[in-house]
Amino acid sequence: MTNALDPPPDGAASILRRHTMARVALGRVGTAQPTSAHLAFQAAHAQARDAVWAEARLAGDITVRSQARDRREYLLRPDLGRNLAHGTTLPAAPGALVFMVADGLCATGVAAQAPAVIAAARPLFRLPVGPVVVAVQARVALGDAIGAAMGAAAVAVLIGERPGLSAQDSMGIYLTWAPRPGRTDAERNCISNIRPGGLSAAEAAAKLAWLLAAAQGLGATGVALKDDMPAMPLLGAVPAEPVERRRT
Amino acid sequence: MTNALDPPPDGAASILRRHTMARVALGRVGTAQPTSAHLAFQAAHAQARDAVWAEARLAGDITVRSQARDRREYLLRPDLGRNLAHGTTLPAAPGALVFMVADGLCATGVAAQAPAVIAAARPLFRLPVGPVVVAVQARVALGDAIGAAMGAAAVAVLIGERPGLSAQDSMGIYLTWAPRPGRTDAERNCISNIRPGGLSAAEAAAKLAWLLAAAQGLGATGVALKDDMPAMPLLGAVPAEPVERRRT
Amino acid sequence: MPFAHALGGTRYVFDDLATLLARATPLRSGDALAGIAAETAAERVAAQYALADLPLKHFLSEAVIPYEADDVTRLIIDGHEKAGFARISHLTVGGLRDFLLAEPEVANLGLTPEMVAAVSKIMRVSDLIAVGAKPRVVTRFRNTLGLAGTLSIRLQPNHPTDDARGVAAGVLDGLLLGAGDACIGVNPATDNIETVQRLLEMLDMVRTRFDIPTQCCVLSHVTTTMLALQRGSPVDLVFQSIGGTQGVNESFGVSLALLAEAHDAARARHPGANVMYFETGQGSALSANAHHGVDQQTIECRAYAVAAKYAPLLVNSVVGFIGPEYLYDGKQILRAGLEDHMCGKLLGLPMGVDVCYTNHAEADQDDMDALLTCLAVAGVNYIMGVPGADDVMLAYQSTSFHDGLFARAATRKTAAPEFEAWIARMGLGGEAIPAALSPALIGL
Amino acid sequence: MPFAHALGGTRYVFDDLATLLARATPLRSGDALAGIAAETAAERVAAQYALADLPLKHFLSEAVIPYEADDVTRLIIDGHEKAGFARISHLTVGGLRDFLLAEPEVANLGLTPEMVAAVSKIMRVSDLIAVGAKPRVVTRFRNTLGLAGTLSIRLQPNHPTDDARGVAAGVLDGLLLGAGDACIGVNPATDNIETVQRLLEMLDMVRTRFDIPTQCCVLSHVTTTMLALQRGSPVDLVFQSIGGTQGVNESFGVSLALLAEAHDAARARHPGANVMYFETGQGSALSANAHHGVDQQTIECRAYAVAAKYAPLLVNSVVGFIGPEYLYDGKQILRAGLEDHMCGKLLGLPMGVDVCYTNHAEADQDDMDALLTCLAVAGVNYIMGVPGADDVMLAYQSTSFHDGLFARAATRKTAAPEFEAWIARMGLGGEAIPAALSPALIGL
Ligand code: B12
Ligand code: B12
Repeated sequence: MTNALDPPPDGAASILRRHTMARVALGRVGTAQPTSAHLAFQAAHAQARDAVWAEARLAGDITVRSQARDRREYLLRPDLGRNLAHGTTLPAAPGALVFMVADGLCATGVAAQAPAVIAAARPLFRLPVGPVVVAVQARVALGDAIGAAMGAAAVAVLIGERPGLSAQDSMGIYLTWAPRPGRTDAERNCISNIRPGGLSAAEAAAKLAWLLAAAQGLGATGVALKDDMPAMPLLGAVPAEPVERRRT
Repeated sequence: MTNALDPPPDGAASILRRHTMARVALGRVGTAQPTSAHLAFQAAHAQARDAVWAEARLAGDITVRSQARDRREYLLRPDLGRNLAHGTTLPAAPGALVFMVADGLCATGVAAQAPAVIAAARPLFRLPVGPVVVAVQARVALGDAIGAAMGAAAVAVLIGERPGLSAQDSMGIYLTWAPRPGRTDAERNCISNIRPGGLSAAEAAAKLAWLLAAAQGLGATGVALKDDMPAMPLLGAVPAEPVERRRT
Repeated sequence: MPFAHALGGTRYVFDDLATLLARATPLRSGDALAGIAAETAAERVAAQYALADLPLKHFLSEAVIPYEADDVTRLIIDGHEKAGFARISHLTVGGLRDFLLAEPEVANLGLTPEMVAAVSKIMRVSDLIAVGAKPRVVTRFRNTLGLAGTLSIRLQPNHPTDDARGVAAGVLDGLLLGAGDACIGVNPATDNIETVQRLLEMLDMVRTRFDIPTQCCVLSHVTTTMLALQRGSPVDLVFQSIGGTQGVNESFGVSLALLAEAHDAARARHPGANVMYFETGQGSALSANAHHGVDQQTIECRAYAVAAKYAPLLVNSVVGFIGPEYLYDGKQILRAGLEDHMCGKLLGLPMGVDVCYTNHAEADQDDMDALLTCLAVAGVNYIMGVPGADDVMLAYQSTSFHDGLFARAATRKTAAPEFEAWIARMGLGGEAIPAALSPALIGL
Repeated sequence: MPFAHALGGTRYVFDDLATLLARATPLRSGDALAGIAAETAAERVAAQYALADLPLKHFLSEAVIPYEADDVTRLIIDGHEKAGFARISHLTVGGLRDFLLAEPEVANLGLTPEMVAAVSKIMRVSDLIAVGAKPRVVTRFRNTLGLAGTLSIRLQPNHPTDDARGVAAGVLDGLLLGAGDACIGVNPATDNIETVQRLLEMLDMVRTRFDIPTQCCVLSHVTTTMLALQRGSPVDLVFQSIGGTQGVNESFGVSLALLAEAHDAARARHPGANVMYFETGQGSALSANAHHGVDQQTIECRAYAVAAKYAPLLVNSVVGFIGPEYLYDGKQILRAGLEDHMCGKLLGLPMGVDVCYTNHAEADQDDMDALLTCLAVAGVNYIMGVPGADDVMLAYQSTSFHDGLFARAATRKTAAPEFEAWIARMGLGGEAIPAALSPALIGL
């Protein structure tokens, strides 16, 4: 028995596995999952739990911390994760787009995805790009404080999404126009599931550039700003070519 | 609404309450207990939880400690509660009955019951009585180590029984003839539920004296030694007079 | 108005109704985070005593969030059903608990969310199950949900890039395992309108090709769904996350007027049907800093009052979805799930529960199995069905299709009758895929 | 023989079967206390993989406690049912899990306790429920216990001084709430023979005056019960606590020969009936330092092999009774209770569970309600019934008579048929005490 899922029970069902990394075509024993699927799940859970606590070095120009002192406090006190540690000073970047690169719920995911996204996005912006601020023990809303302190036009928070069983390296981007403490989530836009098997760095960068340009036009992000960009090729609807995805 | 139980729903049911402190004749709402009974239970649970952690000063001639360093360790490491702290020295009391007075799972219970039992029991013994050893963070089997170290003929462990919802002051006595580490519980006799509403100090003392005398005759305690003492008056069977018990 | 109760020699005083409710709440991390939880077990029990003594009428005179400051409060007070309330208006909260447990018929009592929250706080898990099982809330779209003896499943076939074939593969997998009668509902990874439209079309295609008596949903933001509707997409259900205060709804980018507008638009397309799907969950208001010092479970009940306004087909609490800062472990998730179910049912909602946890919470499959079993016994309207319990896009663990089969078998329940008939018609249940459900029919 | 599995780049090696079983066990404090638990979640999963791969036949060649050293091992090996085992002898532990979940009929498989323990370790709570519900173990004395659709209750009317009227009051209270079909069983506070005899007489008097189709028991040490029997007391059931190693049984003052002798004596008095009542519980062997480095759940299963030898009427695990050093909190108690139930059933026992906790454990009524609900769904033969759930003598919380009513109602079960007929005959269920059950009839 390996740690991977068993091959699906019959040829017809195996068709399903071709199209998704989701745990489809597991077979069944009575009403339950077969032992192989059950153990694969248990193994993935043990790994995902570890990913929450994993540390990773994030690359950027400046590093700041939230008021959450450690991982445990971070998990139980999101309020502290939204405030800058007392005495933090930041350079001004008036009118710029500031990248905040944050551990969030999965530092390894951001470490893996952020550099490529930033590199791919830079050339696409009309706005000047400020310094890349690394934020430790950070929640999304910490970007409001950072953006405001730097006088940024917008802040793009690149943050670790919570690790799942099948992906422990996923990043989300939250874009906020005219960031300042007190902004609600209704005033941001989100790009999610950036990772191998999800949105590629190039796609994420293109989407971010599209949203930023639209925000600049509208003078706002959030529910008012609708993502009316043409659907990207990889988001192929029926009857596009089947997309093979390997289980990570 | 008071913290006590509601009066029972009708006269007939109230007869039940007269005979026992158990939570009888609570009435019912659907399949559940009425709110009054439910809240009384919750309140008692909050109190019983505290009783596990309560400390109390125990009276005796010598005080020793087990290897469990604090309450939490005591609860999770019964093995440590059965061993004497390293470097403990004890006086010899060869051929004597040694009392070990121990916090067990409820220090307040022992503090309340032990002195009266010891006082009532002393005059009833044929054996010499050694010093009273107070033992902190102790399990029953710690008495084996103490008895052996002192060369005692027998050890009577007076120990706090775990606190229940209705009694948080109960003590048990475990009597072991020829105590030495390695004795099993099959080689002891037990007297339990010593407290107001349970066995009185006088009854407990009489029972202890009876068992000790029988043990001396048999040269053993435990399953081999049957408590064939005539049943005590207060353990009245039908048709004795009804015994009123107040809820503590 | 302050409330007080003495216990074990200490007199505990609670300054106002919100404080009393918070202190009486069984321990959960979110209330501790908000700084409003009881500090000791004794204080909690004292608050429960004081709360049990409180006449229900008091709730009509003291709002936990001021009428002027919050449109959810206004919705609650202005919409209070005085007729039903007459039956119980003489009771205290403790008396209400006794009434709910003793009476077979507990629907339409004119209870406010705060009354329901209050009574749940002095209930045990077994009470939550017993009372939760009493009200039957039946809703209809292409099938009938919530009938006695049924347990429905929302098929949740999410995919990290919204790949239509990937989603379709998840749909077929779920159908083969009997899931999908509550709805086939995809959370889109993106908020892109064209993607949402393509997903809507694909789901409609699958539904019609297989002739499934169910309804579909893409769970995008209500404004995105309305745009898709305007652009002609086949929208069945309109989805939205909602909360129990004006502030949290604003942070979600919605208002009561917007929800009414969406309801009207969908209803115009599907006359007579229940067309809304709402999700809620303890903690969201606190997360949005819009909780006004009110405990998270009371606010959750207020969200149900919002939902009830729009005759939803489906409402579910995503109970363990957000994380340990609101519900710390399996124990807290289990109790909250059963509270949410019972409270929603008492407020007339077709309650489902997303039996779930995240990897940063102290919980595992065993905890979920226990909650699922309790909910099935409590007669929950529906649960989620996710391939292998692992949502590869939302990154959390919910109930698998297998779990749905388990829950139905263990409590002798079936899918919605129309869907159950469809299962029989399709010949589902064997090893091989029935020809009528061949992947080729939907382009796989 | 060492076992191994690689996971996440690490190769985990387990020296022998006992180690493998211990490392594969879901976390519980007792195994940590014994120093044999897995150190990380990953190590635990690796052990589960290695265990799943192990052929069942291996269990017949490697004993967790040597044959020479332990009479329970000898009982297991010598009594192994080869005929039943033939059906599954080709399977691994993982294959056995699949088999048990897939097959409707899982009785008489010739499983050893260690095989049953092993398979339970790779099961989730929902598996434990689904498989636990399959075997029906029916036993008989004055009524029939364990039939499908029934849930029986041991009436447990303990009193701190064994006061006969106090006990009788508890008995009547329980009868009025439908409890007592499993048996009316009193734990005596004392081991005094005369007291035990008086209690036996009183219970027999109550049973005959009210004409109750049930059996009585005073749960004194087996040697005390046998003495009472010799002295002419009306002994129905012989009770004894037992464990899964020779050493723990010795520490309880019993041997297999003594149990056989007791069984014969009681059987002579009640020909054809199941006359034994056993209690077990994870942790007792470790507490007696008689666990041989074997995990507590495997030893618990070995205790079931002991019980099975004497055709008991009732067996129950006192799952949360001992304390947090063996099962730390509600979560551990819940899982252990469901393991014990399923494992006992697979070994052919009429399993009940004492759904309970002590005040030094991290548990409360909510945890018990969840366990009770799961057990009722799993078809547990019986549970305890204690006035108000509070045992005033044993100082712990078990299920109340009300909990029994809840569990029966929630899962649509009845008492044993003979007892159910008696309930109807007596006119139980209303507010007032029926005349036929007047306290005066039993001297109250
Ligand atoms: C948890 C969560 C929620 C929680 C947030 C509460 C909380 N305290 O965490 C709840 C259940 C309330 C929620 C609600 C919604 N969510 Co949400 N949510 C997530 C989830 C699963 C994890 C977020 C995370 O881990 N963030 C990282 C941590 C470290 O940061 P944080 O500061 O703690 O989290 C903040 C943000 O995540 C933010 N947030 C959560 N959801 C959304 C959605 C949008 C559009 C924005 C701007 C912000 C936002 O809320 C948190 C608190 O401020 C993601 C999916 C994923 N895998 O990441 C979806 C996700 C971000 N949510 C999504 C959506 C659509 C919504 C809703 C708009 C749904 C609806 N129709 O109402 C609502 C409303 C959002 C809003 N405006 O507030 C989508 C966004 C799609 C997109 N590309 O725009 C995602 C990607 C999931 C999905 N595909 O359905 N959500
Ligand atoms: C927990 C408990 C058990 C557990 C013990 C395992 C453990 N690790 O704790 C289990 C379930 C295994 C058990 C078994 C039995 N018990 Co017991 N048990 C208790 C209980 C509820 C609490 C004990 C306690 O808190 N002790 C205090 C703590 C601080 O000390 P400890 O060192 O941790 O505990 C040790 C002793 O309690 C000892 N022990 C437990 N029961 C008994 C019984 C006897 C006769 C002796 C000598 C020792 C003993 O075992 C523990 C570990 O060494 C008491 C009732 C009560 N309210 O106290 C009954 C109680 C002591 N047990 C009792 C009985 C009868 C038994 C059995 C003989 C039943 C039977 N027929 O087999 C068996 C075998 C006992 C033995 N020889 O080992 C009776 C004793 C009556 C009497 N006056 O003699 C009591 C009073 C309950 C009752 N009335 O039924 N028991």
